[in-house]
Amino acid sequence: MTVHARGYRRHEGGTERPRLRFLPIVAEGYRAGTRGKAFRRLGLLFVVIVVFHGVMLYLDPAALFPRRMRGGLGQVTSDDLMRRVLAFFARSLAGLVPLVAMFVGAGSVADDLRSRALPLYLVRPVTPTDYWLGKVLAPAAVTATAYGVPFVALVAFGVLIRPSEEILPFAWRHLPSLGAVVLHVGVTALAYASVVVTLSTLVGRRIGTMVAFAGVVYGGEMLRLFSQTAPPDLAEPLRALSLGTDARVLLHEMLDVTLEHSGPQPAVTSAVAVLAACVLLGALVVVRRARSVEVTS
Amino acid sequence: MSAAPSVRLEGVTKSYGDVLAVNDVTATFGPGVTGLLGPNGAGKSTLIKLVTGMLSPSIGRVLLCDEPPTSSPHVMARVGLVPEQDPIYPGVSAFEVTSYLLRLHGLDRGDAASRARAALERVGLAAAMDRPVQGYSKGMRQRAKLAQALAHDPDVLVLDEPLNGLDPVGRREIVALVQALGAEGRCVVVSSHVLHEVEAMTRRVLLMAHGRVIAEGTVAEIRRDLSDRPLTVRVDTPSPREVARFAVGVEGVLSVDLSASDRVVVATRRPDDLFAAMAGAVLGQGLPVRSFHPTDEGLEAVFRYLTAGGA
Amino acid sequence: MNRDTPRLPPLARFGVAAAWGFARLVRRRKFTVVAAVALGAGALFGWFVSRNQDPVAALLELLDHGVLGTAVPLVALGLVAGGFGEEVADRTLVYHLVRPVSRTTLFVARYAAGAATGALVGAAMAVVAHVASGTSMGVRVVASSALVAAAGVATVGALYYALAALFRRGIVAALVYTFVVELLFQNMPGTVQRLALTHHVRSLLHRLVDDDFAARSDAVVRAIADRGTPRFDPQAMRPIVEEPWTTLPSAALVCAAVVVVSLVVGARIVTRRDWALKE
Amino acid sequence: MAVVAVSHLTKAYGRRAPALADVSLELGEGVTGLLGPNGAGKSTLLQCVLGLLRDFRGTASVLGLDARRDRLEIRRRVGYMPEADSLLPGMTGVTSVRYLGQLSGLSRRQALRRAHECLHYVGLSDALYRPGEDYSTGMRQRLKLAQALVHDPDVLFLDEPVSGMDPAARDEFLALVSALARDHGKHVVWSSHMLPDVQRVATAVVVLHAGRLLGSLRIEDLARGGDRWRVEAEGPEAAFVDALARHGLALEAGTLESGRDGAEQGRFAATVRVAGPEPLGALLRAAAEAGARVRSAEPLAERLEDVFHRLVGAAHAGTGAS
Repeated sequence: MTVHARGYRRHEGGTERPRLRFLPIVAEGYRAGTRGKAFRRLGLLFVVIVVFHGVMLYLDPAALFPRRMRGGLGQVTSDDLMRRVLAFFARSLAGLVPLVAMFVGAGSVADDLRSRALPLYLVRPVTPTDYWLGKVLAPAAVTATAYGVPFVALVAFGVLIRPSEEILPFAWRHLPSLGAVVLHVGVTALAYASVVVTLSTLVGRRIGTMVAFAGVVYGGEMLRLFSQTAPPDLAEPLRALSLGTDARVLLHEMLDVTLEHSGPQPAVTSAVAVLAACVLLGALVVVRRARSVEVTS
Repeated sequence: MSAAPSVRLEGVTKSYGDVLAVNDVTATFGPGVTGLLGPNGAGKSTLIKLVTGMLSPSIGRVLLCDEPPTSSPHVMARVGLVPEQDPIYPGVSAFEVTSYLLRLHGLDRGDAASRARAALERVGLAAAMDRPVQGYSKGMRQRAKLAQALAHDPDVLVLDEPLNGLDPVGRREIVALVQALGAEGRCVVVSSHVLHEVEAMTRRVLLMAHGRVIAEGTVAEIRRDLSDRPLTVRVDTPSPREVARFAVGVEGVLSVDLSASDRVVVATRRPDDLFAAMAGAVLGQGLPVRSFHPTDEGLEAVFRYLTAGGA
Repeated sequence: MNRDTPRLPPLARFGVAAAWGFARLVRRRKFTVVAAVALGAGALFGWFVSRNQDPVAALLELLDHGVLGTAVPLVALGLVAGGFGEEVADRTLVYHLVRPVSRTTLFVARYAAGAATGALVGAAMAVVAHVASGTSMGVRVVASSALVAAAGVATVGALYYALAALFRRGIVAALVYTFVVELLFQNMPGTVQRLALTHHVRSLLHRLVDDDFAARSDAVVRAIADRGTPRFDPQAMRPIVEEPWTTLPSAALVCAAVVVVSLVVGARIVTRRDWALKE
Repeated sequence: MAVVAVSHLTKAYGRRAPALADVSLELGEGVTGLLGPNGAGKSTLLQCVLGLLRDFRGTASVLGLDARRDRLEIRRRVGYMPEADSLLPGMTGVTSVRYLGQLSGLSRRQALRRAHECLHYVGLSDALYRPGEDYSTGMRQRLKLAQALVHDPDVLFLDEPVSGMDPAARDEFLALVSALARDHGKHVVWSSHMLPDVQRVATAVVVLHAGRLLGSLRIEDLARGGDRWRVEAEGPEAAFVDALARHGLALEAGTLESGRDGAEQGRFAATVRVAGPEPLGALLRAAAEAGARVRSAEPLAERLEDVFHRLVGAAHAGTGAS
């Protein structure tokens, strides 16, 4: 027979029964997030910053140390330098990282709500939890890429500027630093993404989410800076409300570094508690919203 | 009172950027209900925006009761619009919106409230008018939109898909309401895709395709003007061949379709002759005909003829 | 209906449109959140101030950086900026475009509603900060601070409002402007400060109340003396010159000019725009 | 086998009157119309059946799968087309269909293949790679159908599927869905307010009202009206009416439409009760006596719309009386 059926054809390929149903959501969100012009421009900016840090900081260690230590810079080992550069880099990018999460994540749930796309997900074998995971992990992954790739490049650069006979032992010694960087990047990205997605769900508009997110991040930072004047038992929780600082405290803890002029720092436990609370709150808000969606208008 | 309610378009062309949405339209909408029809993308929505002064024409002019709608805001007191989309103020009741919009016409609070209430009652929202609109069903929102369009007693009413989302009971009510509004002497322009409902509201239509007006008038007038289209008549019969033999002999018959076993479909250029001959044959020679019915006289058929094949 | 009205007087039915905008805004969750956060922050930081060694100097700092420098742009962003842009995005504007109201009136009325609401929040925040700080600076100072905060929201808000109404991504531009220009530039040394609108708003405050604060705190006296004189920053290891505050009349003029230009330009463009409302 | 079976289903939100009160029904194979005024409980029914609501009383199943226990499996075998203008923001037609296919469990490659196939099938071949936001209303409806079809479900729930479509597009769409049911074994639940469409496409309908099952019927049982005829004629109207009376043909009150189109002087239409062995002959004879020419004469089929209004009207009268 040479005339083939023209109309509808049934699907013979079968369906998988994937356990990780949120993965397509993450993949799609990641693709959308990294394809935009904004992401590429921001990426370029990050490259500039990495080059600046790599060249300036590794080559001019004096810039990194408090004045009182400068006389004895000879005692600073290359290992110390490496860790300090990494900690300093995290602080330099503190203002930019939330922007990535904001631009990528602000629309995630809000756009779905406005274009009434939520039912399209929920009438498929996708649970509210899958939806939440997908929607949070996508901006988290984009943020982690934007933040992590330059960061890891900086570690690599720090290793490569050692003489060739030192390089392997040096790299080996700094495997934990790399681990700390990766963990820090992951935690930062996840925390910001959770907050953005939570706000996106609550506010329901992309722009409103951006304003609210800027308020939360900036407000947290203000609270941290002003916490010095607060009574001691209140100061600690106030400090921990700055998400970026919380994530950096973890990094400092793992790298065993303290940076000067960073302002008041929260304790590790409260930092972890706040970060975890952000993620859990996000789960609660998004899952509840997805549960309550009416399938018909 | 100034001139009778009317909307006139004189050589109106509208383009956005390089997109030409309305192309040299000259048309008049007078008192009574007129259906504005056309396939998607025909330029109906743009025409509605031109008429209500949201857009100004690129070429030509629009006259709303003899005045361009963009000349001064007060012309707008004579227009009511039911927009196609479903814009709502969250957390606000239909009564609040309607009375606020009335106050934009310069009414004081008390007047606005009583007129708003009257309009909402007229569209059947008496019970729900104090509830927030976002909790309304789609049909109730449609009614709320209609109420705000009616409340200031406009001469010209432009309704874009007013039956969208209404349930069958609501459709009946709103169709009756639109008919009543037309009978009151207002100029009512109804855009819709659901032809049988347009047919229920009015016999007068304006058909658009590709930004141009391709026909206007009553359905029967338009059908008559389509004289190049033969009339198709379905004849139900137990013996199609016998009827076919008869039909072939009638003056003006172009074709006889015998593909079904219980009917023939006859296409003719001279329908009157066919009907007369058939009546004669049934009564005189006992031609076995159960029933007959022209299939392409209605709005649906006219619409199809005019919009098919690139119009 | 009154069909024989020849032409509408300018800004006719302004009150109706503005009152509606105001009532709508005050009833929204957005307002509750912004007002609660602003007042809460005012009270909290005011309380911190009261525990300071020199509460008077700390209060001035708080009013200057906290209320005017930070809260005012954020309140303006939250409450004033969206007024018109949201109606376009929600398509509720379509109901207004077919009413006998001029578009300029609508545009200005929506601004007035947002600005009034935001100004209320800003002023309340300033008063709360005063009260919580326990400094009892006197009615004149409290009133001046409240007035300046209100004027600040109205000024910054006008700019944001016009941006948001004119460009689809206007609020994003406003956001960037807030964080880059307002929050960064205003704390930099040199003329660059004057590019920040809040610099002029802060000038209003300083010109109005500095003397009262100086009368009660040496730290304020020193801060006033520092401004405009070159000094050496040991931290940065470089000399800096803080830009002097704008004089009261020119600061007021700058603020007024920003409001007027934003509204006039905005209204002109909005009136002439084709409201395709497709999107 | 029942495609959807529901028994003693009750679901109430808060303290309001229940959205569904003890509803038992079965939707069979082919295309079934699900009718009811707003607030009748149609959406609640769909949500219960899809397992989106689980706190209902009674049982619900699709293709024998329990709506509470096997809800994910049900959703794999059901395609749903929402009424709202749902769009995945920022995606082209192909991307959104492919993506939703993946969410239903297809692999990426299979989903992409299916997405193209389904979009071609619904007639969007020219718009595959355009953003969904640029689609017209009719195209969005087709896109939603493609999304519902991508994982090749056995059951399709279509909610107001042809609203906003122009007549030509609507005809095509009805033909597509009929073909899916007739040639490809899909079961379709068609929920709509547009009764003429339902009458054309469905084999049976179920009517809900105020949370209760009002009735169900098969379209083929909407038998031809028997002795009620619709007649359209040209000529002297009064004489025709007289002639009808003389021949014992009763003109139904209030159905005479004379000269509906101002220009058409002398053309009129009416509904007439015609008994006897030779109804057409009787009509034509009456017309011939009056000197009128009959243009159209056929027995009046009962319209779904009329049945619906009768059912709902009766229900209203019932509740009004009690």
